This record gives sequence, structure tokens and C-alpha cells, in this order.
Amino acid sequence: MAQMNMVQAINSALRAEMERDASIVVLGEDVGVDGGVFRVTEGLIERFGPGRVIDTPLSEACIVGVSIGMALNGLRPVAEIQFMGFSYLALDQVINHAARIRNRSRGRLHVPIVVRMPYGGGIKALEHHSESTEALYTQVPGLKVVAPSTPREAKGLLTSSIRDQDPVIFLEPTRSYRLLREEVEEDEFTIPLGRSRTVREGDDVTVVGWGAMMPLIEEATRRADGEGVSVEVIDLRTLSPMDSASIVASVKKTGRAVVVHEAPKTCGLGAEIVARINEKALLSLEAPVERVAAPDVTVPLPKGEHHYYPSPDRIYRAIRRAAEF
Amino acid sequence: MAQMNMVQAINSALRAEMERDASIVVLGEDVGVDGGVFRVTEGLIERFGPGRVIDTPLSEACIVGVSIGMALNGLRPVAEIQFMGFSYLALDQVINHAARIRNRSRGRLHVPIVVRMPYGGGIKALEHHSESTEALYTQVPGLKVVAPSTPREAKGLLTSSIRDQDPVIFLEPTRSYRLLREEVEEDEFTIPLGRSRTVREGDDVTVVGWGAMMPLIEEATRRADGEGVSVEVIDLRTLSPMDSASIVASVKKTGRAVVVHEAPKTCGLGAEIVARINEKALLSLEAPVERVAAPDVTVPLPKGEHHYYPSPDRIYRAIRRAAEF
Amino acid sequence: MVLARTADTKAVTLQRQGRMGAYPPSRGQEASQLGPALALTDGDWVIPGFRELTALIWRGAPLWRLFLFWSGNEEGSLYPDGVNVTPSVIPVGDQIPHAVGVSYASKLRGEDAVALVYIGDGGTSQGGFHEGLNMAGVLKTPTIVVCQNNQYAISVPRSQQTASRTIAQKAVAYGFPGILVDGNDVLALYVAAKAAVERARRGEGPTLIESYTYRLGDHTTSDDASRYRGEEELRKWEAKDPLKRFRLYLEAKGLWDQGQEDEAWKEAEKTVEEEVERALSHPAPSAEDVFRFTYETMPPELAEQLETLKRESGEGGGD
Amino acid sequence: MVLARTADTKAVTLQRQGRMGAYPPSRGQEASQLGPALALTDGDWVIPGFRELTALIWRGAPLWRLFLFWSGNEEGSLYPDGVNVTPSVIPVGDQIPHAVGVSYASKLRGEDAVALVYIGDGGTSQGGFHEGLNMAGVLKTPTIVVCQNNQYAISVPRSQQTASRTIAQKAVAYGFPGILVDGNDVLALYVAAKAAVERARRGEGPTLIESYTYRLGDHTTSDDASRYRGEEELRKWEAKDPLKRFRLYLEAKGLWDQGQEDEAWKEAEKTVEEEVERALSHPAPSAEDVFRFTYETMPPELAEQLETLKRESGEGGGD
Ligand SMILES: Cc1ncc(C[n+]2csc(CCOP(=O)(O)OP(=O)(O)O)c2C)c(N)n1
Ligand SMILES: Cc1ncc(C[n+]2csc(CCOP(=O)(O)OP(=O)(O)O)c2C)c(N)n1
Ligand SMILES: [Mg+2]
Ligand SMILES: [Mg+2]
Repeated sequence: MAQMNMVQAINSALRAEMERDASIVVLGEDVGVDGGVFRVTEGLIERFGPGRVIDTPLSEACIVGVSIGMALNGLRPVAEIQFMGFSYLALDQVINHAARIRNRSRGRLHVPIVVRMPYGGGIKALEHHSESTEALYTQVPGLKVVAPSTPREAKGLLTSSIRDQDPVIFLEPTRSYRLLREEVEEDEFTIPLGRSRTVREGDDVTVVGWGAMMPLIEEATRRADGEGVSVEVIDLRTLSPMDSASIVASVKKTGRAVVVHEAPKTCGLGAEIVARINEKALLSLEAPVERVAAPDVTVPLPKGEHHYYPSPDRIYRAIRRAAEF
Repeated sequence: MAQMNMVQAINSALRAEMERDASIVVLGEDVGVDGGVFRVTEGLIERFGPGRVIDTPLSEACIVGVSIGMALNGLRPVAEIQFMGFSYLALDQVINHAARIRNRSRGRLHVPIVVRMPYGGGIKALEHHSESTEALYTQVPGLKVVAPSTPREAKGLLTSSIRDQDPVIFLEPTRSYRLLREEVEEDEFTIPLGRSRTVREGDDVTVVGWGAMMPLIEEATRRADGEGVSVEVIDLRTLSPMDSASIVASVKKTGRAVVVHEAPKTCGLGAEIVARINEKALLSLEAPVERVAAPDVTVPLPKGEHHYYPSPDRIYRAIRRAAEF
Repeated sequence: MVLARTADTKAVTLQRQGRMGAYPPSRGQEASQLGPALALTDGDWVIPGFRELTALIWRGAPLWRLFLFWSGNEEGSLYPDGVNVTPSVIPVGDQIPHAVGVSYASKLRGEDAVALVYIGDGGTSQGGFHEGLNMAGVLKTPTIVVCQNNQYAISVPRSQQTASRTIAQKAVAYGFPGILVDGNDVLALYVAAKAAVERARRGEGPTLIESYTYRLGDHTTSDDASRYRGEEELRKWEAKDPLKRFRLYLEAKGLWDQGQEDEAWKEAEKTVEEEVERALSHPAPSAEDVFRFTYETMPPELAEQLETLKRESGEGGGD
Repeated sequence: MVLARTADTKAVTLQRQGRMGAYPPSRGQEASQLGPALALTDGDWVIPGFRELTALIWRGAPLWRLFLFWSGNEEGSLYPDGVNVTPSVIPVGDQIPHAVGVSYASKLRGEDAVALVYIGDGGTSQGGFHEGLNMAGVLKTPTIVVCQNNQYAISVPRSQQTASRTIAQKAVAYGFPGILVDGNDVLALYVAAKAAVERARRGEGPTLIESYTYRLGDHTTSDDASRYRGEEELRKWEAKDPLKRFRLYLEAKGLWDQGQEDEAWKEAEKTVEEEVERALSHPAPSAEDVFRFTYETMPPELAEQLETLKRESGEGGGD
């Protein structure tokens, strides 16, 4: 075990997997010599050489498109898109090919690629550097979408994503990159995809979140808890396919739920979670499911971002509203 | 008044608006000499010349990107993307620029473009020609998304979209292009964006749909009606920003709702509609809101599509389930 | 080529009879497709767009599956193992990066396989073409890009597609050779592709080949080419029919005669009839077929959707 | 250039002090940015990427607004009416199609305005560059594309960005001229751009200008260029500093002396201090400011969200 922040944990996952499996390659802008703009791929080119750690030209569509071709011919590429806000340039390759080639070829071919990208706000960055548009991906059949919340989670989930036989969009919460350190196994280990994690158990209200929202949820929960509201917290981990069974089971117990995400409210993943609760647990519901999300506006530049992101305070209020409804 | 099918109605709207306003240009692949692969733009190049009706090179990103530039410098472009399944190539321009330039420039610049695209299935077409991925667009702040259901609706809504000061994604239901004819005013007229249309009133169940789903809903409704279930039918028309007030009002009356769309269920626009009903009318709900949607799989090629799309029968069953819950 | 021409003609007829879906004819482009493919050996890859019937047949994609594909059944893209051909890619241009990735993988493993990718003149306007060729140039991948310049992208003539005088010259932007070849001369294409393949195998990187040809048919069976091009132009190109040209060449060399010609067509007819029969009698996909290749293992929610669908259509007979 | 250099240095300092956000320095590229802009007249457009401080100042974007922008406030992109400059575009390459559209509009109306668009060497790998230049070639729009080849895209050297020997030669793919210019020679750039502008005004279409230059600073203030390039290379290029070169030229011509030089720097310092002051004292956006430019009129749902937000932060004081 070693103390690692999320950047180190991801680096450690990449390194361990690349040692294990020579078919794994890493590619993206600045992932080689520079070690990635967040230093996530630091040291990999020195260890594995420029054949397996590729500094690509500036072209997101091609990074994903070339990864697809590599995967068709036996490699397991882990591609990096520098920021989620630039991933739309590759969306056609993701939707029309990565997600569909297994189906298109009737299972003869498949595309085991991972597309890593930092997402989300709170790092005082330029326009397009703070996006959280996971619902663009979670609506696409054939894709898996994963978002870890802590260093250890990141390593375990990334390892599983790399070994998965389906294309995985791996969303790394930028503001959690160096937020905290925790004990992480130095050796390889996996955390299975498709299963959420109950971070804390409670009886009154279920709170569902993922990625960078988890520390905010924990803060809000401590406050509510101090006031006698018992909160169950679920870290979704895999956003697609979603572990709705756990959410539904929890809501059947608590009767109340709050969903938190930093994407705009409308058509965010929160809507799908509400809809599934509606379908499977309506009769247990004692209050409307609350969505704590960004408003339906463009992500503001840093000076305005305090008007935008969910805060522990907004989450706390939603928990109270749900509990008191 | 004249009898028109939807293709003719759209053509008539384009023609009338281009006559009225010399700043309107039409651009896209094959929209000129060929009159569009669906003949929607037929005759426009002869009337308005190749300066205003532009056969572009094969490049969706550029069709939208160039339209944005045109709009910044005083034109009002109506761009055509040949099929919705190819629109992902332009999504970066749509999300990162069309939808944001008003905000980015603090209102000094804006992007009054319309991006027309045929969407949806049922025309026995090749892969990527049957997509209904409206939720990619409805989640983007700054965009408007419109989907007409009949020829007259198409003309009125397109005219409003062209005159609108915001970017509009105009989704034309391919299978309705030549499905029926109806009386349409030959002169210009508008149908306001942002307001749904109550197609029929009823007391027991609310059904919400749009575009090509409307005739199927009508068929299902007639059947339910014949069995004594009184159905209220809402044609959403503008998918974003959504007229949730009308939906909520209707559900408060009926207590039951069914949402129909041909996109896959997960993270479709249906989820957002369910979430808004949950937020604003939970206490009126007497049954879970039903979603009749495509399954979470890639759109099958024609031989398998009967397993995929909502059918009058599936809609009818959902209405019954809601009514009998 | 005779087989391809026969199959192609048949596909158009079947579509007109409502027995097959929309289909993009290869008529006139048989040499353009076959010539480059002749230069490949077994381990090499072909990454087609959507109008490469001749190349696909040559590389071992079963003809009945191709008919099945164009009749709207995914099973039509299930090529046998060992056939290094990817399924048709409909979004124009997207296949280029795939080819770069495929050939990079071969190169990284030290194999000498190359990837041959087809694209149309219209496709050269797409970002995928540019980004892919640029990356191929940088990574020096063993990629051969054949641009079938058939003068049109649906209705848009080559002159409105790009202002560059040739498509071959676009390779200048990527730092590797571009070559312009008579696309109706199957031998010329073979020779050009052979050189490109050898270059690629020597580790010298990609080549762009512009195959200057003409689509004698409509864009697809949904198209009416007479809306945008004249009879005269068509006649001129019909005279250059690659089949005729190759036959004349062979006859001149004394390698072919009318008897062989008749025999070839007859045999092709027979093969095509059999393959069409097989395709048209293939069962339509079940609900399971529509669901099962979404993921390696079906997620619970999806399995539930499938169950519901089966129950509903079982109970009510669907509609 | 002196003003730009001063402002640029200041921006880097402010960022280091935590008083401004991430900022991409222009140091070394002042001539590359200014030269082409000098060739424009009033009605012409400038479509920047994100590293065009010098050009923006020259074209009338208020300096304090540029500081405001880089300190993370959208108000910084609100240029005065009549300043035909679009806000900075961060996604690399996306601005090229905009420039084609802007210049097409001018051309369609029969005006003689041109659009000048900037892009980096890295940007040439993007689909937007290719698709935009290709369409500009076909539509013969009055577009001048200046590629500031500063040798790096963050850490990726030009040699790994593309295998083409020059960037100028990429114009061959689009059927219009490409020209390679010493990017640290402001007059050379002016002359080249002037010719391109005249060509464009004559209706002869676009030109690509490769401005061969060097970024003397880090990619942005978040970057550490020493990770990927050597001191020696930097020293070599510092010797070619465009400010020094122009000063030497002017001094040689007897048009400039030490006194003027000192005066210019002093004045620039003063201006920059004032503008920075104004930017840093500008109020942060209100909740309304964040919401109001989403649509022309705020839809009901959004208005409701704004009300909720104001109520919540009013009641609970936010956090
Ligand atoms: C991205 C994309 N846009 C539009 C289409 C519709 N479409 C199909 S083929 C075609 C023209 C292709 O022209 P070209 O590349 O020259 O190939 P050809 O059809 O001549 O073989 C178009 C526009 C498509 N398939 N993909
Ligand atoms: C589409 C996109 N991908 C990635 C980035 C991150 N990024 C910002 S600048 C840059 C390099 C740009 O290089 P170049 O075009 O040469 O311009 P320069 O920075 O040298 O001025 C990258 C990769 C981005 N802004 N946009
Ligand atoms: Mg063509
Ligand atoms: Mg650069």
C-alpha cells in the first residue's frame, strides 16, 4: 500500500496494466514527453517507449478513430482526451463506431478501448475545461461510462475498464485529481464495473452521486446527520450501464432521494435516475426526488462559477427538503 | 390554402422566408442542383441562385461552422445535415459555438441559424439513417430543438425557427415526410416555439409525444378511447426549451402519463419529462409514468426494426397499464 | 470483375423489385476497386467505405452476405474469420482513422501486414480524411489510401468538392507520395498499389492513390443521376468501361476469347443467383439478435427490456 | 508591440501572483500577430484563436477587457461595437469555419471586407482546419489564414505534428496559394498579408500564410516548457526576438532612438497598470449575468432556476 492522490493512482493503474499486457498502448496529446497536462501519464514513455506511449497530433477525432482501428487489430488502446469539452470532436467516432462495431460485425469484432478524459469544474479553468456532459455518453447503447471518486476507486475502476471487452469512457474528476491522498494497493486490483458503492448507510434519505460530487455530498450529509437526518449515500461509479437495482432498493427503504450532479439539470443523468425510481419505486416515494444540478446555462468562467456548481449547502437543503416533505 | 405533404410544406416555408428576407441562405450537401436527397430544397437554387443556395463539400462540421460565421456577419443560414446520424460530426460546433456565442460575447453577437435534419426510423434505410438522438441536443443550454409532426406544423414551426434569434435544431421526421397531406396556408405564418399543442383532450391518461410518434399515438389512443379510456394527447413540438407547464397541468388533471419516443429509453428526453412530472406533480400521480421508447441498443437495420420502434400496440398497452395501475 | 458486375446489376434489379434495400452501385468502378486489392497478400487488411463490392468479393467476403447486408440485415457483415475486412462504414470518411490504427498495430508488432482503405472524392473533404492521413504521415504507418475519384459525391461534382487540381496532390500536405492513376485500368492500379504496398512494407509509410474513374450508375438506387449530370458525359465514360478495356487488352494479348467471355458471364449469373437465393432466404433477426451484440455480457436493465419486449410481442402478437 | 509585450509580461506576473487565471503568453509572437493585422482596414474581421493578444489590441479590443477575460470573466469578451473581432476560441481549429462563413457573408453582399483568421501549427491537424480551408477554396471566400507556426503545440514539436515539410505547402490541397514567411519580421508579414488581402478583395480567394516563429514563453502559465525543450533552442530564438529586430531596423533607418524606446516602454507600463487596475476592480458576475445570455429571452424553466438560486443563496448565504 502507498499513499496516492488520484493522479498517482491512475498512473499506477496504467503502469501496472502496461507491464502486464504488451498490447496496451497509451495515446493522446502531450501524453508522452510531457507526461500529460495533468501528469497522469508521467514516466510512461520512458518506461514503455514511444511505440506504446504516443504523442499524437492535435486531433481528437483521430485519437479515438485510430484507437478503434488499433483495437480491431489486437491492441488495447487507452486514449486520452485532454478535456471533456473537446471530446465532442470525437463523438462521431465514439457513437457511430466504438459503440457499434460489436453489433455491426455480429460479435466478430469488438473495440476494447478506454477513452480517459478529465471532466468537471472547480479548477478555475478556461472555457470548455470544466464540462460535465456525461449524459452525451450515457445515452449511447454499447458504451460503458465510469467516473471514480477517490484515488483507490480510480485505480480499481480503471484497471477493470482496461480489461473490459467493451469501449469505456473513463471520466476523471479534475478537481479530485490532487484533492486527497489515500492508501492504494501498489499491485494491480480491480473494482468491478456496473456496481455502485454504498458509502454510508442510512434510513431517511438516499443521496446518489459520483465523481467530484462525493466529497460535497459527504459534507452535506455530515451536516444533515448532525441534525438527526439519517442519510444513505450511493457512489454510482459506473454511470452506464447503471446499477439501478441498488438505487431502487435504497429508495424503497428510505422513501426519499436526492440526486447530485454538476451537469446542467435538463436531460442530465439525474433525470434518468428519477425516471427509474419512478418506474420501480413510485409507491415507496414519500417526496419528489430532488435534483441538485447545475442550472441550464453554459458553464461560467471562474468568476461566476459559484453561481453554477452544486455546493454542500445546496445539497444539504435538498436533503432537508426531501426529509421534511 | 393548398394540400401539401411535409416535404412540400418545408419547401414552401423556406421559399417564403427567402423571398421575405435576403439574408437567408440555405446550405448543405446536395441542397442545390439536386434539390436535396429528400427534395426538400427543390427549386430553391433556380429561384435564388447558387450564392444563396449552396451545395457544400461533404463536411458536416464545416456546414455548421460556416453557418455560424455567416450568422456572425449578418446572414441567417438554414443548414441541412443529410441525416441526424451524421450530425455528430458537427456537434462540437453546435455545442461549443452555436449554443454559446451569445453568452461568450455577452449578448453582442448571436447565432440565428437553423440546422435542419431528417431524423427517426421507419424508412427502411441504411445504418445511421434512422437515428433519433434528440437528447444529445436537448441537454445543451442555448439551443432550441423543434420537431414538427404534420405538414402545417412543419411550415409554421420552421418559419418561427428561421426568425428566431437563437440557434435552432430542426428535426424533420423522415417517415412523416410523405405520409400525409393536409391543408397548409400558402402564405407565410408562424407557430410559436416553446409551446406544445394539445391534440386531443381527455381525463384519464396524458400521452406526450412528438414528430413521427404522433400518428402512432393517435392510433393507440383511438383504440383506448374505444374501450372507454379518455386520453389527453400532447404534441410537444418544441423539445427544448420544453413546455413543461402544459404537461404538468395535464398530469395534474389525469394523474397518469405515458411518454413516447423513438430514441432509446435510457437518458432519452422521456426521462426528463418523467423527472419534471416527479418534481411538479408527484402528489397527483396515480401510476408510474410509462416510457414507451426504443430499447437501449443500436438501431437495427430494416429487417430487425420491428423489434425496435414503439408501435401503436406498445403505446396502447402502456396507456392501459397506466389507466389500470 | 465479371462476377462483381453481375452481382451489382442484380442488386439494382432486386432493389427495384422491392426485394432489397437501397444499394450503391459499383458499375464502372470495378477496376478501381479490384486493382489495388490485387496487390495485397493474405494477412493484409481492407477497410472499405460503402461502395467496394468488387474488393470485398475479391478479399473473401461471401457474396451472399453482401446481398444480405444490402437487404438490411446485420448478419451480412459477419465475414468469416481470417478475412481481414472490416464491415462497411457509412459515415463518409470515418474509416480512414481506423485504417491508420489497424496498420499501426501491425507495425508495432513488427508484422508486415498493410491496410488498404478506400474513400471517395467527396470523402476527402471530411476531417477524418485529413486527420487520418496526417497521423499516418507522422506515424509512418503502412497504410494505402485509395481515393476512388468517381467525379461525384451524390450530386456534387468533383470541381465543387475541392479546388485542388487533383486529389493526389493532397498528399503534399502530409509528407508522403500521392499518385494519380487511371482508375479504369485495372493493371495500372495494380502496379501503383503494388509499389505502395512494397513501400509500406519497407517501413517507408503511407501512399495516397487517386483512382480517376466514374460511377456509371446512380449514387444509390434512391438517387436519380440524370438530375445533375448529362447523357453525353455518361456515354463518354461508358466507352471507357473498365471491363471492356480489360477484355480488349486480354483479347489483344490472345489471352481471352468470346467463348471464355460468354462462359464467364454465364458462370457469374449462376453464382449470383445462388448467392441471392441464400441471402433472401436468410431468416430475419430475432429480438435476441437485435440485443445480444450491444455488450459482451448483457447488462441487467437490457436483459429486462428484452424480456418485456418478448413478453409483449408474445402476448399481443406485436403489430 | 511594446504595449503587447508589456501587457503579456504583466499577465504572466499577475497569474503567478494568483491575481489572474491561466494565460497563454504571446512573447516572441508579437510580430507574427501584428504584421498580418496591419494589412487590414476598418471593416475587415479578425477571428482569433486564443493567443492573439497583439492583434486584438491593435484591432481595438480594449486591453482591460482582455485582462478581464483572462482573469475568468465573460465580460472580457465584450468588445465595443464596430470592433469586428470575435471572442477567443479555445477549441483548437474551430474558428476556421467561422472565418469562412464571415467572409462568405461579406462576399455575398458584395462588400470588400476580408476575414483574417489565426491558428497554430497544432491546429493544422484538426478537421476544422482542413474542412474550412477546403470550403474556402471552393467558395473562393476572401479569407486570410495565418498559421502561427511557433514550433510547438504544448509539448508536441512541429515535426511530430505533421510530416509535411512546411505548413504553407498544405495550401496545395485546397487549390490556393500558401506562403512561408519569417514570423519574427513584422514587415515581411505585413507585406505578405497585404498581398493576400488584395488578392482576396479582387475576388481571387483565400491565402494561407505560414508565419514561422517561436513561442518564447511557456504554453500557458500552467505549463513548464523546460520539460520538453532545451535552453539552447530557446536562446537561439531569443536572439531573434521580433521586438529587437524591428528596433534595430528602425534605428538603422534613423527612425528610432534610445529615448523613444525608453519612452515607449514607460508609456506602455503606465497604460498596462491602468488597464489592469480597471480589470481587477471589475465586479464579479451576478447570478443574472450567468443566466441572461443563454437565450434572447429567458425560458420559464430557466427563470425559475434563477429565482430558486437567488432565493437559496439569499436565504442561506451560499457557501
Ligand atoms: C458523414 C456523412 N455525411 C453524409 C452522408 C450521405 N452520403 C452518402 S454517400 C455521400 C457522397 C459520398 O461521395 P464520395 O465520397 O465521392 O463517394 P461515392 O458515393 O462517390 O462513392 C453522401 C453525402 C454520409 N454517408 N456520411
Ligand atoms: C480541440 C482542442 N484540443 C485540445 C486543446 C488543448 N490545447 C490547448 S492549446 C493546445 C496546443 C495548440 O497548439 P497550436 O495550435 O500550435 O497553438 P499554440 O498553442 O502553439 O499557439 C492544446 C492541445 C484545445 N484547446 N482544443
Ligand atoms: Mg465520389
Ligand atoms: Mg504552436
